[in-house]
Amino acid sequence: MDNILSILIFFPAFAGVLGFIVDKNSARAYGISVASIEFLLAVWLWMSFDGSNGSMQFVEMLPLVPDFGISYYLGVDGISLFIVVMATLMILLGMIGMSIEKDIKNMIISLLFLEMTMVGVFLALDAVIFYLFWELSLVPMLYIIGAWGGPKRVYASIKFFLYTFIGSLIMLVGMLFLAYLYHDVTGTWSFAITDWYALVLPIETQIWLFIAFFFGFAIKVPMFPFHTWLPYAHGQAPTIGSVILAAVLLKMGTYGFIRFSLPILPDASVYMITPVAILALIMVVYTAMIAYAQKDMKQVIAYSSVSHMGIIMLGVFAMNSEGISGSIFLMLSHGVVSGALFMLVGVIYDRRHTKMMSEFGGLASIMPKYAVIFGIMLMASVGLPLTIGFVGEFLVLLGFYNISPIMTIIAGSTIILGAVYMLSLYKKTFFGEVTNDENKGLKDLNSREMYSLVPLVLIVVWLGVYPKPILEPIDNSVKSLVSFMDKKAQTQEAKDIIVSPKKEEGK
Amino acid sequence: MIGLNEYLILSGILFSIGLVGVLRRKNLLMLFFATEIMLNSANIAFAAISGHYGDLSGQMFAFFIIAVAASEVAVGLGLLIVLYKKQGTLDLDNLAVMKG
Amino acid sequence: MENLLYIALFAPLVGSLFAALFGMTPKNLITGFVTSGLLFISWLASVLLLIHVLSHGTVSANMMEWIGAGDLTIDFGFAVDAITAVMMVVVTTVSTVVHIYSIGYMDHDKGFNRFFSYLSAFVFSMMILVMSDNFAGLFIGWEGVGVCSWLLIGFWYHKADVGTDVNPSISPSWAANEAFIMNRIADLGMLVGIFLIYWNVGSLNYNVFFDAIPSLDNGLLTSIGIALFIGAMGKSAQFPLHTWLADAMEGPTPVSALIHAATMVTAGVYLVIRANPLYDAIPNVAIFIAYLGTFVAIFAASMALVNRDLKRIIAYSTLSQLGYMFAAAGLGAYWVALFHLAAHAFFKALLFLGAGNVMHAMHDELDIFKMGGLKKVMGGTYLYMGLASLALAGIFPLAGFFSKDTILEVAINEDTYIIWFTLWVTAGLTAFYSFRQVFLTFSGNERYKEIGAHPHEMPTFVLVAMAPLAILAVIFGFFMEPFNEFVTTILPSYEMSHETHHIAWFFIIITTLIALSGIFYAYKKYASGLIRDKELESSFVYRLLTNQYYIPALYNNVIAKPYKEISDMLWNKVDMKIVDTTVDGIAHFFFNNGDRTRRMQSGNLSHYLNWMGFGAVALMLFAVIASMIG
Amino acid sequence: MEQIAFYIFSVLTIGLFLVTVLSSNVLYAMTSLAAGMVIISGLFFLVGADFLGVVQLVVYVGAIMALYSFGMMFFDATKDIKEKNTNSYLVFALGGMIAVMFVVIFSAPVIGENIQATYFVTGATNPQAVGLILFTKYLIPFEVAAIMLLVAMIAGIILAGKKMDDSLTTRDENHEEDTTFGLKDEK
Repeated sequence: MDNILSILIFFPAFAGVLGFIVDKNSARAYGISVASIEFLLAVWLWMSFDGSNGSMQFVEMLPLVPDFGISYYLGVDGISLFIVVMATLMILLGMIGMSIEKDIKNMIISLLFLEMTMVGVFLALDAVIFYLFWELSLVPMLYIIGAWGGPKRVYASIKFFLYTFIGSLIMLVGMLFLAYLYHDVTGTWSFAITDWYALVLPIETQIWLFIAFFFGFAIKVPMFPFHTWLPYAHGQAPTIGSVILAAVLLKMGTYGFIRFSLPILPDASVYMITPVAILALIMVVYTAMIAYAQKDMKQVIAYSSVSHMGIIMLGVFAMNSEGISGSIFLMLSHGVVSGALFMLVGVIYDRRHTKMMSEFGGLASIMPKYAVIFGIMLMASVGLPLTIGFVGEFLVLLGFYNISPIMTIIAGSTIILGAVYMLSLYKKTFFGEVTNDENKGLKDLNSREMYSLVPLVLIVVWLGVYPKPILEPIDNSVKSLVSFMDKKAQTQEAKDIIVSPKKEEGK
Repeated sequence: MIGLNEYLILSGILFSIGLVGVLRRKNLLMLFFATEIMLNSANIAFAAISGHYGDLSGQMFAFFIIAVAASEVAVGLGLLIVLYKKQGTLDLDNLAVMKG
Repeated sequence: MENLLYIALFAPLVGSLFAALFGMTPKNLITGFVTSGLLFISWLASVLLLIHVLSHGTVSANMMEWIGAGDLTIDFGFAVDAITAVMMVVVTTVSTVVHIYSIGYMDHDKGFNRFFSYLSAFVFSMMILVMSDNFAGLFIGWEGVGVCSWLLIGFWYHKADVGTDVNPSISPSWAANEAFIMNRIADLGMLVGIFLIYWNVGSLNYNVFFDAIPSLDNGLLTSIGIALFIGAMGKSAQFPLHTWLADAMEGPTPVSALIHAATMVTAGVYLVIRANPLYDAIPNVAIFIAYLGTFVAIFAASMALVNRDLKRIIAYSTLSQLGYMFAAAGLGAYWVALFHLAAHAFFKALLFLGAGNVMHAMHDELDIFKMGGLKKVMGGTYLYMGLASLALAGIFPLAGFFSKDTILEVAINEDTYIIWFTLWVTAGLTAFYSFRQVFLTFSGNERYKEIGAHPHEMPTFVLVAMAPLAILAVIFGFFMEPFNEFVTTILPSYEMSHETHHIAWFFIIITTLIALSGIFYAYKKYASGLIRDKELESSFVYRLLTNQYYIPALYNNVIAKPYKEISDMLWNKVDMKIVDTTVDGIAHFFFNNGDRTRRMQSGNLSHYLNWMGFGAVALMLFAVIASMIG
Repeated sequence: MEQIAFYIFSVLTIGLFLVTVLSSNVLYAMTSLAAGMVIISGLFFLVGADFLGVVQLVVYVGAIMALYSFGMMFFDATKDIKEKNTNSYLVFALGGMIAVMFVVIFSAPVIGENIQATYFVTGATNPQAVGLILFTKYLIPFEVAAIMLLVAMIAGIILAGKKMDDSLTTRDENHEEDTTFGLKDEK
């Protein structure tokens, strides 16, 4: 299986094309089996991945346009590996839990194409390939929101598409300029990210490039003030769309920062810590407050996503391996937890066709299993120790404390504000008397929903208690990344701030 | 002695006359005439430059322009005839079917 | 010995998971028995560990690595030393009793199995909290008990919200959320402390940190001390984060006995005791802790004076006793604080369980003005509550006498007369409100008949189950000397000066006197029945105290409501009106421009030609200018 | 001598073309255009492009103008063309500006004298030289031009010859779809 990465990327797309000839009634089964095979492939990749090696593995390289150094260049390291595994898992579970009946075949095919693009983004090591998958991922998502969404779906999907598209165009300019600079310096063209790593640029150029990349990534994350597409997209998207959007698509942004901005532009990244951190803090606190003001359950979770993404951003810019490892782990945990929360909201939406909290109350008495799973996910979301949410949040805050104690304390308010909006959501929905007669006859989770949610609960607990199998490979890759940045940084300021781990230096 | 500049100025004047025709006339046939004027003005410039430098490439271009003009007239007139049969007029103001 | 440690730790977890299996099925007595049995095993293991530690010193175990990133390594490491052993025995003793008691108390509740699951999960978290050998493990337990307390306070989640005039805690779920959020505020402080320790010491292990203290900067130590103490303040409900504790009484009474009296709320005290090398190094913070504790002692006692809610009175007294513990710890007498913690756990749990009996008998009526004369029907409970109240008031020879008296002695010894005087007055107040409650409940005219209640005593096995606590409340004080010797193997010993020894008898007498006079006053006023004094009840001070100094109202008006309003404003005004409208505005700008320029597409070819002319002019101008500049 | 010829020719062409552009009678316009073409060929002779001048005469005056005259048989050429002219100042201004700019652009490299002759032919008369270059360097464009002319011829025949008998303006509304070429009026 030398070409495991290519198989991982193109298998779902291939299966998606074949999906056109599958009968409508068996489309769901087909989709689930394809997604399971894909997930197993991803797990196989994980199993054969050498966790103690921090560099790229399973590298594939096939020159496409040699004159301009564009090649089909794939590779995986600890940073991308688990995001890929999580993406395939969330697609699988999302499909299992999906309740859509309308045009199910199209939905399955879109999801499989989406899976290709997502896996492609995280495995690409060539900027052109990366950009290709990055943009392609918008198309299936546009279709999913636009075709199966709520009443304002067209507005939401167009906004999502145009907004993120504009950002990535600016990023493209940055990439082309970077390739041009590479050509200027070395005399050859290359779009390989690993080649770009070796490029040492003057700080002013770095800052301009950083800003160009920043727009592309920040809109995707989405950072304040570029976040307004997200509530609309989540509000209108079908459950599966929200799950994938929150679990995987948002991670592309933060992943981009780690893959591009940090190692290519270490000095500029250090230089920009304060402005980025301020935006991230605004994200954390401001959206947490907005989440508290929401009346729609799904919007609460959508805004809470933004708030958590703020913490991830802080971790990325902690410039030490505790913070960056933590933020990658938090990406995974946020993917699992927010995905699960969106599925849970989908469950109640399927039953009542409303997501307004005022319509509910006392659900814990009627739907105990639902309440329990929701409760566990809620606790993971507020970062309770021994759940998956704590590990990442703790590491991120710990890491960022080294940059700025004051900012960390402000960011730490997420554990308070997060508790405020999540608990008030839980109280309004699950506690109290059952006042609405329509709720009295609601059925608890059925087996299909249990199959999709219970694995997530197990993951939440397992990785909360024993995160090592995942954290260690991540950390090894991050350590080599941080040491690399430390070596590459030119300004003394950057060298001071980037803390390369002592264990790595000893080697 | 007439220098190159005089020819170029003449060419420019003729071109602008053609252009004024193109911009001003509403009758399609007249537009064709104006286009011919513009093509010819270009030909003058080409020929003049060619003569000035003793390089025949300019004349070659002029030949091709003439060829293009000839084919343009052939096709264009055919179209005009069809259009006239259909609309009964060649006035541009009556042909506003491309309104966006 | 490691196995014993793991048994003590994981037995409650096993019990909790077992009960959770039955969580959604109707009541099944087996969950009660299995969890109680497993807790008994845990208790047994704790006692054996205590004996082992007594002779062999600290037992430690490292289960596995939990988090490793960068240079940070956090293990699931456990260490049982003298402090931990004491805490473990206290926790398991009280929780075993509470479990058995709950089998009777929760008899008719639909959530019987669920209750035991939560309760055992709480014990597990508490065990992690006390057994961990590092701050991260402590934090696991710290948050774990917070969640269990959230679950248990909100146990009767189906009750709807009511106004504060009907029920000051609004509803169980409201109280649960309040408790959780208040605790989280404090946890942030604790996290900051942990970060500071990591970045300056490089490890979160207690021993590594304590060894590094001499080499650390004093300012840094002060910040660490303050940050950790903020964490302790939340969990131990110290002012200004105290309001949640009284509201937490919405939970079932066994929960109040276990969590909100005996164990969880003492976690803060445990933390200060555990971090004694730190607080020894920063006397300024330590003395602040002592003063704050003293303030809370009298502050809470004053609120207990006028309250009519049986459980809230006990909750305030818990708060007040926690203040005593902090005062002792802050003054450097860590072992005294630990001793008071243990003694308090026993008699306060007993008091709460007694209150539970009364509540059960009165069909969840908690207003002591509507009780009275219950001693005829509930002799056993009367005895227990009387004993516990005597212990609380600090009457010889009960446990409270020894611990409280030593704290007062410490205050004298440290020459902090303000602390001594305040605590002395508080002792009198404590005696008064405890017996006010006892007499109003058990003596005098039988006012319960007016509300048509038919009180009855609890089943005998419940009363028997409470006996160990009663016995401990009586005899625990006599173990003070061995206790001192045992815990000072870890804690710094605290010796009274010679002078203090000389005059100690005098202070013992005046402390006992004020306690006795408090009891006597309560007897005179309430033993024969309730005579309501309208004038007193409408006075300003009385209203101030019944409204908890208006602090909950203040929090509601100054923090909760503005927070909600600002959130709404941010959403409706800022996010929707400013941020989103800007984005949409950019889109509209392009759209409108496109819409306007669309009119260029008139379909008239000659117009197009004109535009083409314009374009040509513009382009050529551009070319000419560019070539001139370039 | 050359100067006199140039100025006469220039004035004549400008005048004739102005007539073409400004006249409202198609016949006048066409006649003056044809005359202008003839005089332009004179200009070609002046610059020494003899062969081009001849081609100009043959193609433009002989072929194209003949084509126009035949084409005009289909239209009603006798009546004056009525045109609404709006804003003709703008038109003249635009035309003038473009003319100025063309002159500037064309003459800039000449003035800068940075043009180099690449196909410099000496020792041959103009038609010979033209032939030499046209059939060596420009052979392929020449052939392409030939094909283009062929295609144009076929296109012209088909377009003009299609259903020569019936007038499309009087056709039935029902059959409109077949022949509208998408040029449908908004109704």
